Formats: sequence, structure tokens, C-alpha cells
Amino acid sequence: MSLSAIIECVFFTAEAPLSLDRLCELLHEFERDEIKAALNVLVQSCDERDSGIHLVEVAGGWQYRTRPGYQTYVTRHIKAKSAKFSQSALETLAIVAYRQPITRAEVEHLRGVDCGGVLKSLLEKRLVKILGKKDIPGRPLIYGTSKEFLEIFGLKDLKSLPTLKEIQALEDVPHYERQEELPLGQVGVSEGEDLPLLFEA
Amino acid sequence: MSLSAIIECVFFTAEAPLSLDRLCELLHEFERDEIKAALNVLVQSCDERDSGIHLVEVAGGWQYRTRPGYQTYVTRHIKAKSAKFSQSALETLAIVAYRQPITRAEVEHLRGVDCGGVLKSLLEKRLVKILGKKDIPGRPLIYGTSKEFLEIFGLKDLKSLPTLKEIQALEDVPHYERQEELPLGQVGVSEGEDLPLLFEA
Amino acid sequence: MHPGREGVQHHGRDVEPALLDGIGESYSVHFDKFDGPMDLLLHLIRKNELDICDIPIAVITRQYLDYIKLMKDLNLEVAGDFLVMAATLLQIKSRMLLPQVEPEEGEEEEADPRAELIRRLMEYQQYKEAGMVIGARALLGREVFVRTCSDPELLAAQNVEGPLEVSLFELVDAFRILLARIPAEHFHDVAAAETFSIADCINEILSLLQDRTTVQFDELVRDELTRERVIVTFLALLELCRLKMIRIFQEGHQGGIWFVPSVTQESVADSLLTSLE
Repeated sequence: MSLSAIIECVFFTAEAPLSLDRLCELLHEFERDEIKAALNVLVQSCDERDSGIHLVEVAGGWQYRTRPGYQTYVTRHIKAKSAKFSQSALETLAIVAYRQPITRAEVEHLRGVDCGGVLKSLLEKRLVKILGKKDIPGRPLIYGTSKEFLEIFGLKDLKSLPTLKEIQALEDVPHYERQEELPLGQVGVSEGEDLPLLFEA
Repeated sequence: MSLSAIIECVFFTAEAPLSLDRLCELLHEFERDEIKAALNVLVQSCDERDSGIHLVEVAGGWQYRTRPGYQTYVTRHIKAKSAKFSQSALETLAIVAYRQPITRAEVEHLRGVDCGGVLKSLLEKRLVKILGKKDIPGRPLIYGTSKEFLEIFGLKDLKSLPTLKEIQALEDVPHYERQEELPLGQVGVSEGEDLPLLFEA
Repeated sequence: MHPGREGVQHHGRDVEPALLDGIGESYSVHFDKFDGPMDLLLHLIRKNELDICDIPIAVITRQYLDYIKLMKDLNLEVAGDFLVMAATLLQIKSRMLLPQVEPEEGEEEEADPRAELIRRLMEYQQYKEAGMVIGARALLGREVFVRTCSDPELLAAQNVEGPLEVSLFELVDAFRILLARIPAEHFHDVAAAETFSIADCINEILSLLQDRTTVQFDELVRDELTRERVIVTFLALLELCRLKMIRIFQEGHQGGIWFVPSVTQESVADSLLTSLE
């Protein structure tokens, strides 16, 4: 009975990711260093053999999960959660994740739209949580992302969110040089000219 | 992506033992013989590496289970499984939090049911505590929330509890959304015209 | 690429020709549902391959308003936020048409009426993209799964409860649902947000007494020495005293007022636990 086998059992039966601290607490008869080493053995063991599951770090802990790509088979016998996020939910979630703690008014200023409904549904899905109240007049509620957010999106911690710079680098839209002439000619509108029909009676 | 990795994922996520027949049904694009062989690979793989779990045949099917002998470790952690709140506990706790100091009779008046058992379990969980006795006939006990309550919900103090108004406000539709016509229409802009004076600095 | 975006397909023939004028020739409207005015603006900037840092405001304003008109024509609900942005765009446009006021020393930067909008758009763009990157991850329960069962013998072992898991929102929501269920006459609002109520003050005192055994009256009013605050605090103390939850002491005539909890929780807790059985 090796320590890594013990740890494997513990993870196998755990309902949520377990942090190294928690693991050390549970397996108090072992040294932290031993546990760390055994954990490494398990992580490598999954990677070495061609395994369908792996031990990953999420939400500040470790958890066995199926590797991405097997969902076609897995969902044949268990129901996939219809984890469908609308663009506005994802946007709001991103703003809360990157800017937390943040108030509803701040989210709305950034998005330019009312976000009450989206925030409420994110709260109901437990992806966002109320952190408390801000010490400014009116004491508005402040929001942040939850542990479930990290778990569902498979993030180790908030620091492992892609940085906004990285995201910009991913962007495929080329950046246009400042140009003198804008492609206005094509649309036949020029500065200061006509307003649209919108407000005609 | 090997067949055995696929089968590993399927077993990993299965709620009950799966028979070979059922497995063949689920993985209909593979031959029964292939599946049988892959199953053997998985059984052997667990035995070869010193693993804490194994794939065993139980109740007419196959299932991953922890090997006997690891219970000591596994149960430690299962016992510490996080407790979910029942709706009645949550309701009672909410009443105590928002209406404290409050007596049992008052809680029951609001909930319309006996709350002795729920209050007791909240007291045992140390979320609720007794603040004293009310100076009315019968001298009923008065309840309030505890310091642990604040800790669990990450609140600085009771004043930081979000109010109902604040939660309801999330559903409020912004007042301008209902209006039929854009007030800009009044300024009488039409195609080709110049801008109205409305926006003068 | 655009998760969750509902594409509303619409063909040019149903749209007034006047509207299509100047937008493009064989213009078949692929009408996306935009998540707000910022989203629509970004779309227009991309569609026209414009530099976000130097938006030709007339073009953008015109196309923006065309879209709103189109939404109305298609009987789509135009949220107020879109109209607010329309006003902003018109305002910027009008300011750009006004003769340039000679910029004073030091405020050259803000001379461009578009500056604030551009800043907001660039920031919004970042979060919009961040949202897409996040949404493209392998999600738990969708692409990735965890184990769903435990050994039956292990399930039997779980009778001791561990740390509680519940969110603040669930707590408030439970209360909201409860109040929605009970008759109206029981309903009175829980917390007055604007003014400091006696109930607030009682809560504050109770929280203080959770950490300490004695509290001085002055401490409660020190930070906010207003008539209202003093009166409310005093009434709260009287109420707590009436409920026999605290005892009040004074150090002689005109001396400091102290109060202590009148009961220790543990002693009462025991008697209660038996009474609830």
C-alpha cells in the first residue's frame, strides 16, 4: 500500500477538489513532502499511460477529471449539463472575474447595458457571489467570482485566467494603421453629412 | 484516444456498474471483441501499477472501486464531506439573520410550521445562538446569528448582509426601457439635415 | 465564435430600400442580436474595418442609427440602453461639428470629443474577448466530467457533516421566497438602507458583543456623533436592556456608560437543547 495509492483512493472518492493543505490534514501521518511527491507520481502516471482521466489542479485543489474530448462517449450514459452561456453572461462573468470586487453599476458602465438580470442568473448558478458591501455612499453590493466558477471553467485560481494582454494577442482582427482616408467612399457618407431616417415621423 | 481510454472515461462517470452488454450498446461503433480486450487492458493496468482503485466485476457489471484496505483513509475524508443546506434550514437561518433578535414562536409564525428541530440543528452547527430570554410571559428564548455565521458567509458584520431590496433590484427593469418613442424624435432631425441644437455645449 | 448569439436572419427584400441606401449594394441583412450598444458599435467598427482609435463618428453614428431603425422595423425590442448610446453618439458628432475652440494649455488630450467613448470601447472589447476565451474552455459538465458515485459502503459511512456550503445569495433568496409566500400583513421591510435604524443598531451592538464582554457607549457613537445616531443608539440599548440581553453600568454620576451581555450563551444553550427535544 503506497502513499500514492492512498492518495488515489482519497481523490477517487472526493466530491470536490482537495487542496494540498487539506490532503496533508487528512493524511496527517505522512509528511508534506512525501505527499507532494506522491501527488506528482499520480499526475505523471496519468500522463504516461494513455489514460482517459487525469489529475488536474482546479479551484485551488486537485481533482480527477476526464480529459476533454471524450464527451461524445460520456454523454451517452450521463446527461451533460446544458452549460450554455450566452454572450452577455460570458461578458459579465469576464468583467466580474477580472475586475472583482465590482459593483453592478461598474459592470453596467463597462457593458453599456443593464446587467441586473444577468447578475442574478450568475448568482443563481453560483458562478458569482456577493462579497459584501462597498464602503461608499449607498453601500452597494460588491460581486466576485465563486469557487464554482473556477471548478466549472477548470481554472487553478484567478491568477490563471488568461491576462487581457494575451487575449489581445489572440485576436485575429488586424490592427489598422491610422489612415488618412477612411473607407467612407464605399458607403457614400462623409463627415458632417446626412443623418439617418430614424427620427422621421 | 484509445478504446481503453474511452472505456475508462465511461466507467469513471458511471453511476452504477455497467455490464459488458450495456457497454457494447453505449459504444456501438466498436466490436464486442475489441471492447472485451480493452476492458482487460484496463483491469490489468490497475493491477500492474500499484493503484488504489481497481476495475472489478460486481452485480453483473464492471465498476471502479477503491481496493479493500484503504477505508481508513477514505472514510476520514468522506466524513468531512461538506454539508448541504436543506431549504427549511436555509429559510429558518434567513429569518433569524434578518429578524434577530427573534423568538422561536416568531420564526414559526413566519414559516407556518414547527421549527424546533431546525433551530436545534442550527444551534448545533453554531450558526445560531441564544441571545437571552424575552421579558414576556413564558420568557421565551431569543435567537440571533453567531460569529460563525458571519464567517461562513464571509461577512464583516451584520450590516453587510444584503437586503431584500438589493436582491429585488436585480430584477428591476430600467425605467427607460418601457418608453415607446425616443425623445430625440422631438428635435425633428431628418435625412440630409444638419445636427440639432439639442446638444449644444 | 459567438457562443450564444442568436442570429436573426433577414433578407433584404423585406427591408425598406431607403434604409439600405449607402450601406452596401446587394445588402442581405444578417441581423445579429447585439448584447447592447457597445457590442453593436464594435461590430460596426469591425465590419467597416475601422481603427477603433480613430472612429469616423459620422459614419458610425449613421450606421448605428440605421441598425436601431432596422430593429424597430423587425419589431425587435430596442432596449433603452441603445437609445442612450444613440444620444451619446449624436452629442459627440455635434461637438465635432462645432468650431474647434482653441485648446488651452494642458488640456489638449481631452479635446477630442470621442476620447471617452473610445476608451470605453477598447475596454469593453477586452472583456468581450475575455468572455469568449473563457467560454471556449472545456467546461465541467459539458466537455469534462468528474466522478459521480461513491462505493456503496463508503456512502453509508457519511453521516457526520463537514463544513457548510451555502452562499449568501441563497440565504437572501430563501428569505425573499419566504416573504413572497406569507401574507402581506406580516411583511415589513427588513432593512432601511438610507437611515440608521434601531434594528441596525441592535445588530451592530450584538456583533460587537460577540467578540467582547464589555462595550462602552461612547465607542458606538464615536465615529458618527450626530443627534440621530446618539438617539438611535440609546433607544437600541434600552430595547436590548428590556429584552434582558444586556446589563448597563455607569461609572458614577456623568461617568461612562458600559454594557455587558446579561447571559452567557453556553449556559442557556444547554437548557435550550433539552427543551427542544
